[in-house]
Amino acid sequence: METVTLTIKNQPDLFLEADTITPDAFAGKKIEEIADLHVYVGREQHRLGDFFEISGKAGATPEETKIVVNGDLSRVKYIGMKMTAGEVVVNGNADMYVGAWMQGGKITVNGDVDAFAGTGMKGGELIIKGNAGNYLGAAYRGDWRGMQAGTITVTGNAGSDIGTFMNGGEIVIGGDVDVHVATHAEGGRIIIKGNAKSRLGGQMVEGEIYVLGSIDLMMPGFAYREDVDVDVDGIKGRFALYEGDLGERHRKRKGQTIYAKLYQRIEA
Amino acid sequence: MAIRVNLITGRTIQQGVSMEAGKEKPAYTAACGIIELDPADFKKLGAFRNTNVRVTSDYGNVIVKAVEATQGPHPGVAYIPMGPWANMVINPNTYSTGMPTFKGTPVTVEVAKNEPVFSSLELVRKGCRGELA
Amino acid sequence: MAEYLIKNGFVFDPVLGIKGDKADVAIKNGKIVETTALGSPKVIDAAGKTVMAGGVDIHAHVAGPKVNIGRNFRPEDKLFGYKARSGIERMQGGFSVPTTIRTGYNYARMGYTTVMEAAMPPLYARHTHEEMRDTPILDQGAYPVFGNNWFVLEYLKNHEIENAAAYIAWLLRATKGYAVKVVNPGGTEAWGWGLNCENIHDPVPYFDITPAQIVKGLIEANEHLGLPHSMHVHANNLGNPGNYTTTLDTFKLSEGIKPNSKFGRDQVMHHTHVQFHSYGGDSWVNVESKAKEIMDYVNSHENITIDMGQVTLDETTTMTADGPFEHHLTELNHLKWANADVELETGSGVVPYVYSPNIKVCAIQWAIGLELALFAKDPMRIFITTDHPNAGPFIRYPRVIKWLMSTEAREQQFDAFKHKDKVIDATNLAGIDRELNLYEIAQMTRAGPAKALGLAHMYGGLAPGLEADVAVYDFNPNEPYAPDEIETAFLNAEHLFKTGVQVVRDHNIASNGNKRTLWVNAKVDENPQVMRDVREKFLRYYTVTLNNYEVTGHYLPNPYVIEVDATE
Amino acid sequence: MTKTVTDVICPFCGTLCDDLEVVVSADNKELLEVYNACAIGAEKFLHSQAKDRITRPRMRQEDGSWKEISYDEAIEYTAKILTDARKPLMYGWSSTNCEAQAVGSEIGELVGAVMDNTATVCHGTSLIAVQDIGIPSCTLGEVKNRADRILFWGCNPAHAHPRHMSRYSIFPRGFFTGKGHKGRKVIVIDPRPTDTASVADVHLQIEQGRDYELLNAFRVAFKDEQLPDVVAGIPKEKIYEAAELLKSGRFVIIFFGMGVTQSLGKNHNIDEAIAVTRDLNEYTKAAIMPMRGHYNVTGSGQVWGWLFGFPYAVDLSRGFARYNPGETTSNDLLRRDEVDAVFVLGSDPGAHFPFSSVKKIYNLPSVAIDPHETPTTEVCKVHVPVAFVGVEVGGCAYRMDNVPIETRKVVEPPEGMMTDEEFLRHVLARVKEIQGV
Repeated sequence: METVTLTIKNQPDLFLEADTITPDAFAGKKIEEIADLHVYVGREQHRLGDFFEISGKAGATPEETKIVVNGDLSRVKYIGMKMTAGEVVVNGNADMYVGAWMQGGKITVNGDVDAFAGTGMKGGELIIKGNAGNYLGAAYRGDWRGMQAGTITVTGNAGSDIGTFMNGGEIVIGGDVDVHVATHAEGGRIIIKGNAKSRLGGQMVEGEIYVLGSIDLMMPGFAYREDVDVDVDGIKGRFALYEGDLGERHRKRKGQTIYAKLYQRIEA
Repeated sequence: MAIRVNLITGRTIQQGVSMEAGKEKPAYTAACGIIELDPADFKKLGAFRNTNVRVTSDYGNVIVKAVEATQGPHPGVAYIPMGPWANMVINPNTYSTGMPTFKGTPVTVEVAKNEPVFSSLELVRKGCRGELA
Repeated sequence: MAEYLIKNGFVFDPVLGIKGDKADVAIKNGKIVETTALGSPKVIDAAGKTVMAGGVDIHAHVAGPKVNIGRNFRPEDKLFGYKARSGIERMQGGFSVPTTIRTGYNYARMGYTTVMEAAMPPLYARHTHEEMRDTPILDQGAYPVFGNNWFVLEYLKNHEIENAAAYIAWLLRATKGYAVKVVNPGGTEAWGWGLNCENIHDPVPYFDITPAQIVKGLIEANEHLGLPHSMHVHANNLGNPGNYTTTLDTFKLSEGIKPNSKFGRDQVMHHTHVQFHSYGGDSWVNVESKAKEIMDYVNSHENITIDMGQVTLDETTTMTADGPFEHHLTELNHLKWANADVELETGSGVVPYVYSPNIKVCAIQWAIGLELALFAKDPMRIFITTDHPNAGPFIRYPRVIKWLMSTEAREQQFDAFKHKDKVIDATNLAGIDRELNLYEIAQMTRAGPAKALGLAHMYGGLAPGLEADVAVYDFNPNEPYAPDEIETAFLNAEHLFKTGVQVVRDHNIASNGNKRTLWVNAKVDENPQVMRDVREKFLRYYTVTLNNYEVTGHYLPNPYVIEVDATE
Repeated sequence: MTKTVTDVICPFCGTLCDDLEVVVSADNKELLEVYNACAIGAEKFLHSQAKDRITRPRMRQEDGSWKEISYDEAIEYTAKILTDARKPLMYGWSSTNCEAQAVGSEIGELVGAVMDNTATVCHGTSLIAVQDIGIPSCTLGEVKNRADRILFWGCNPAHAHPRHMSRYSIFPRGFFTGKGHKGRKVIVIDPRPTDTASVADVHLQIEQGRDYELLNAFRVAFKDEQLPDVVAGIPKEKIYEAAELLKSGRFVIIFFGMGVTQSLGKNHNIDEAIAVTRDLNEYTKAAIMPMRGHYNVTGSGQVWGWLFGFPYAVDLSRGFARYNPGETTSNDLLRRDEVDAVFVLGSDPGAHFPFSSVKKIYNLPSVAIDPHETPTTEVCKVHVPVAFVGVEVGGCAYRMDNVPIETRKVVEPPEGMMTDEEFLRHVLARVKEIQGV
């Protein structure tokens, strides 16, 4: 695998839209060609090279291309958007839409990301070592096809609205989450190692939520069923199982109604 | 004395009428530079009706006149009609929806008898110039 | 205005009866003229290319409240597909429900010049006209809906044809409408209570009238007025297995009625998107094609025209004044559902839908639509539509043309179906080897719909005196071609003239044209009773005043009024 | 001599009453009296006659004072800040007509603006919800003629839409509702016993900010599933009772307002309320409608809908339209310093945005087009007074149920005063000149 290193040298005075920072856009290109890729500040078009020092070498294909982005990227949007393969490492905080609509490959952010990371994700791996903003792994507005597959791992906390319209894949949050988790979800799994506030599983059809810490307020549509032993993805212990959303439609399998499941840890 | 209440904002007919009559006019201040408190909360605050109070949240503070709730009882809930006074203290967090959290901001209310209630134009002007306490 | 001479193209024109012969088309002052009438024209070399009149779409949902609901509630329909503004082109977005700007440009790119909005709720006529005003290039008109209108229900209950006609004339004028549209007659009024009318004899709650009476009465009122277009119906029971009997029952309501129109049409009923109305079986498990039975009837009854409503196997947005149907659909696919009932007049619903080639029913629907056109004996009476965007977006017309012209293309599609064998069993299409030719395509997309609309004196052909709406396609019918080349050519007209203005040049939008809005001004004898009823209903039941109802001039900056005199 | 203009449309709220009568002087220069309007609407008409009205554009000077400038100078300033900016915000568009909105849209396209309207602090979250789940709705006449169950959730029409209850919802007698109020059951859900609640059959005084939970509880109750003893401060018995009351109606209408769109959960509250409406359609007929505020905020969403495909928060900066509330919405843009100029027309963000956002406007090149002197004009660099739409100029507006109505001109604007549309057409022409297109 070849590596291209970008180091931000000029901060945009508004925000930089850099959806070209992907292995797909870099693969097979010379450094000069990569520097010529388009980025935008408002309605102005610029070169990637106007904002970044670029060094190293791109692979022939996205699979063989790794991108390392250094510096304060908290005003840079769309890093890794729609990428299909290869690797992106962000050493710093990044703005919105990291890994949005990504289909494959791996993104590691050694810092925080703002909202809409992993929007409409179809595959691949998104690792955030800091905190994530709102709408992590959620669907784009209006789309009933949210996260389909892949994994998102956040070491710190996440904001509100994670996993909206989730259909598959997994989101693991190391810390706490804000309100509204897995709204309208029809599949997938969300693991919250810290505490949750309220509105977990609202309008949820299918899928699983695990909460290891506290929940401020349970949805009225989630009913306690029983205590169960859980051993999933390294999460072990005794959990209280709730099913819901009782107000929502659910399909039946062999005469049994299939509900979404919410597990809250009682003891490790 | 200070009390903690949950602040909501919204329309009132006086707010609407005075807004249309001119936001630079005293009637607008009279309609919107107020906080409606439940009688029980007045008691806790230990203040008379029509006393100026300072309302403080995590996001700012503002001087308004405390009046008795017109659509109550609602103990623990306070109401400032929508407008620049309320917007000094409401929670601007949009939760990435575009919408500030105009309703449901925890605030402290304390008596500030001798502080003036500014007109809407004064309030934003002073605020923008950093001339407010 | 510039003069043009389009030279040496292979011309397909049902009006002149030219079937692919080399001919020249002359344009002057916005009209087709004899070549001898030209002075020093700009010459367009069309050698080796196909030349036709501008396309005419008799039924599409392109402007108005429910179309805009479809746009606004589907941001995901615009994701990544937006076209940036450049040159004279403004920005264009949306796939299944394009913005008005894209609507105009994309029809023009396909060589279409006239597009009728198929369902205008009268109370929202102003909105519909605002959208048409902002749709560049195209000549347009809109059909107000009448089939659930309280005035109509009350007049036709007692068979008061003259009163119904006077009301129709009044409403066409108030809304600047073009024709009498009927959607799920009675059923949408029933939907006001969450109910429906499932066949033509199912009474409408409270109003004591049946769909059959509504349809027949409106045909009679339409012919009483002698409007350019016939009554245009979407029958009851759309989209349900076994519904073909309802469709045949509806067809039969036109029996014995002759057209009374000076506008040259032969039909008294146009039935739209018949694909959705040609299902046998009694459930989604055994649903099957009844296109043969439907077309046997159509072929033998000259006073009926139909359009296809061809399923294109795309993700799209369904929208119809058939409110109960959309509710039924959202119950099936669980996708977002908008509903918009309109006081005293109509309703509508909007639901996204994914026609997947992996789903048997979708594939059967696809086959049925094509069968209708391929069973047609008279291509002047069956028209290509997708009921845009219900069965698919209009931008797929070239693909529909490909399927109709090529068994190879149809076989390719059959092979792509997950349940190919079951689809073949439930339909006739695999056994049909007919391939339509370009002359028949011109009948189904130009001359036929123009005639059915009563606009044969303006559109649909290349005879001198007609509007200079001319399309040139980069397609040589005399050379061997792959099926996809048909689609490519018809998707990207090389040149298009609209009323004599070149709006597409070398495949690019060259002008925003001189768009017109057509409406019908039918003069009737004074009818004090109807005017009293109108005043009464506005006073008591409407929520706008009568004086704020009529659509006034500036919503139609370039109107084209068709005058009809129905006075005694 | 005076004359009376009838069928006048009120340009205050989304109720868009169209039955006002206005008495004007014979020369059309003075507006004398207004009949049939609510107190707010009447004030709106009468304020146009204020003697101290500002009639010429003005520019803020270094020392904080205003200097009168010509319309030409105002047009030049506006065109310049829009073309100089790389991402201007063009906000407001709700108290103006659709004709002006269309011209503004063309300017926005040319300069790569973010177009946002007052839905952003009003029913924007409702629009998000509609995009997620749809909306079964109807016109207000359907309510008047059919509805026998009226639910007001987080809205207070007695104060915000004063004639709504008499024209459309609680009191009118319609075709199937000949008994008027007597034939209807009214439910109000609000954390305060509002003046609207005082005319209701049932008032559930919900714990503020727990609407999502209570709406969810209604859905659970419809399905006869078990509820916790108390939800959002309401005992479950009351919830089951209210759910039954709704199910037993022939035609249920739910109206909702800022109480749900601006409280915790926002779009989710509306989403769940729409789900409640969907559910009710399993049992009876039900519809739901947002109580839109400004008289033509709905219209700007319609105009942008057909031009761009999105109802608000439309980012045109890249030459094509993008939309994502949370990013392309005014308060997020201002908070994050994403825009470098602010243009305001037909709204007063200075009064109605959080102060932290107002301060951002103050620090940017900015222009406010507004007939009034407002907190927004107070923080903007240039203030352009214009004629009142619906009073001094007509044009199309959309009611809260999306019904378009053409507003009327009843009096002449002050001598020499431009309308929104005229001013915008001049700016458009100047922008084209500057850009050489």
